Amino acid sequence: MDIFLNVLSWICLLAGGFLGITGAVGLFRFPDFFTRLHAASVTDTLSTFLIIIGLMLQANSLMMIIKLLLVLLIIAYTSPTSAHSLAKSALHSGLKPFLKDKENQNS
Amino acid sequence: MKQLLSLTVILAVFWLVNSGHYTPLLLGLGAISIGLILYLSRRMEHVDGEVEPSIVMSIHLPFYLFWLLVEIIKSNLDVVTRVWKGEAAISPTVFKVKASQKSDVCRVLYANSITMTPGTITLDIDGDTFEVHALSEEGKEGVLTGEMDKRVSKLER
Amino acid sequence: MFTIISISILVVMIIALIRAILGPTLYDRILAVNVVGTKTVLLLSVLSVTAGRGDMVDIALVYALINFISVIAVLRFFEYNKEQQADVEQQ
Amino acid sequence: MGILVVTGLSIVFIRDLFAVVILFGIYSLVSASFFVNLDAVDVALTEAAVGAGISTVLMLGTLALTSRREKKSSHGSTLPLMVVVVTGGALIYATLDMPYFSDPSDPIHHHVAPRYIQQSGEEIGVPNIVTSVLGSYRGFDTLGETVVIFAAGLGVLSLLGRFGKRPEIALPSPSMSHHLILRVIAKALIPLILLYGLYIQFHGDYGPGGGFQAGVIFAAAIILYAIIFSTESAQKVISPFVIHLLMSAGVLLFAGVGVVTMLLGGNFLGYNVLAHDPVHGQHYGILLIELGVGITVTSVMLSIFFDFSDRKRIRSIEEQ
Repeated sequence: MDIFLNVLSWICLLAGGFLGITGAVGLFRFPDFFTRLHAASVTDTLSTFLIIIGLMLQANSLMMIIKLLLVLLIIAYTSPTSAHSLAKSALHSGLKPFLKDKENQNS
Repeated sequence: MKQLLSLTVILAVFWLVNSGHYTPLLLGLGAISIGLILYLSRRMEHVDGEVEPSIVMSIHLPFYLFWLLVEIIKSNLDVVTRVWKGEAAISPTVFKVKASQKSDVCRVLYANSITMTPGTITLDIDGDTFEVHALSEEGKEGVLTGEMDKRVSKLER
Repeated sequence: MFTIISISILVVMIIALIRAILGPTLYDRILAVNVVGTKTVLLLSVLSVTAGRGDMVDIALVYALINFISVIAVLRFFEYNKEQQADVEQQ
Repeated sequence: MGILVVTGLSIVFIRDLFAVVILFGIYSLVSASFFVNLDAVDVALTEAAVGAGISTVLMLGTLALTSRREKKSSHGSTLPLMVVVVTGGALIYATLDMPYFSDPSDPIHHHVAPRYIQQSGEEIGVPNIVTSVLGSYRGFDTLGETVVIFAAGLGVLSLLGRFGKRPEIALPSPSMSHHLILRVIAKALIPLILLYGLYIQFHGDYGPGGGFQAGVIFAAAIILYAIIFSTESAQKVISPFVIHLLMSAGVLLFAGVGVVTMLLGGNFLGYNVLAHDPVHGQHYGILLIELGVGITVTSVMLSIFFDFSDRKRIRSIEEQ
């Protein structure tokens, strides 16, 4: 049972770490602010969830599990909000989203 | 009144969960703190004149959150493949979508759910029209089917 | 095991930091800082689990909250200044 | 460490002050993780709350009053560089005299530290050693720090504030209240942040925390409110008068505890006399002075923030 939990948490942690790096690569490679926002939301959502769940499986006391859960909830609660407000004020400041050429012709 | 009660319960749970020390002294201090915060938030409501339930209370909520989690995982994998494929795999679009929710809270929940699933981001809210930025055509189709919209609206009942 | 995770988080932070320094727009910088903030929260959680001390998670919690507040504050400041610049241009 | 250095260097080289402020945020975040690594949890918490949160907000406030671009300095940079190099060299030279890192024979481990570490459990009865050192053994120092914060608040007040005088034509300060998502989310979050601040305040005995950090977090919650629903609404919730009152009340509470202990026949800030059991006395004493610190820090932070934003409004009126 113990080994099972350990393996599960390792899988979670590794997957989370991989997703985090992917998000960061996206943050680096994507062409404009709005697309980078999508990449950042990868690191903010699933990567964070997986890492914290992996940590919860490793935690040694109930207290710590609850607190990690709180961290998870707060991140899940605030990160879409800050992403949205970033996008909104970027849009209002006149930053134009980068669109594919064919899209520009259609619209 | 109902809202005050629910706020009190949430604050009390938050304190008890965080504290971990259940001596009379600290419990008393906790009660005083909760009282102070209730007083402050009452004053805030007086000032901004905004009294609305800040939490959605519905038995459907856990089911919705679970469904949302599955969606988040799916769209995460989608965006991850697009990141590694590079610029060729993305075709960013902006489009508008109607939200069918009545209350502000549910609209916010819907907008944040859109933002939370990677690949789509709510740019702006104007009444019941959301402006959404999507990383790809598939993401756009996903929002336009309106499944998430329906599920959030179900929470209002 | 935890070392691998810490290193991968650090790698993310470094890439985000490069993004923050490069810019090009202010919003990119704020976004990068936001990512660094979330990653710091994770790093702190990893450290506290490694040390086995529940009270250290408190710091991570404080970060999560403060990170949100400072992003909002920065955004508001910027919108505010923009309005003022617009005023000056009108005059 | 590498990240710290890179961030520090880029702060020096980037001329856009706004970006600099943002990078400072990263800097303090990273240094806080560094502190956690060194097991200095309380310091990390302070760095988290003060460095990443409040100082960003206050620097932005300053930026709002001045301009965004760094001015090209008119005089040459050779002399300052020399001074910095000499000072840095002197500091590095001084560290050579210091004992090796974690050398058990260095003086710091033989002076008062062993007593703090070994006996604070019995003498103070508080698990968190940092708190007992701060609150009890070094009570005078902490009182001094609180007074410094108080003085800083007064200084900003006299520079920027206008005691009691409000601008006659109140230009509405901008708010984000049209921002639906922020409004709803923040509304639910603010009470939790407030409670969290108080939790940190009262659990300073057990975990990392105490008055300084708690005050900052508490103030941050109210500043968040002010950011989202204009500064005036925040001032209606807690009037500036009350804040100025609390500012002094905190310091008075701290000093008052000292005076009371003296009246009860003990030393100034010797809490043993506060209760029959000296350990309980210590406990109550620390709790009270931490409360004093918390109140002062909260109100000073708020007062500085409000002063900045009032000042800004007054200036916009004058410009028109």
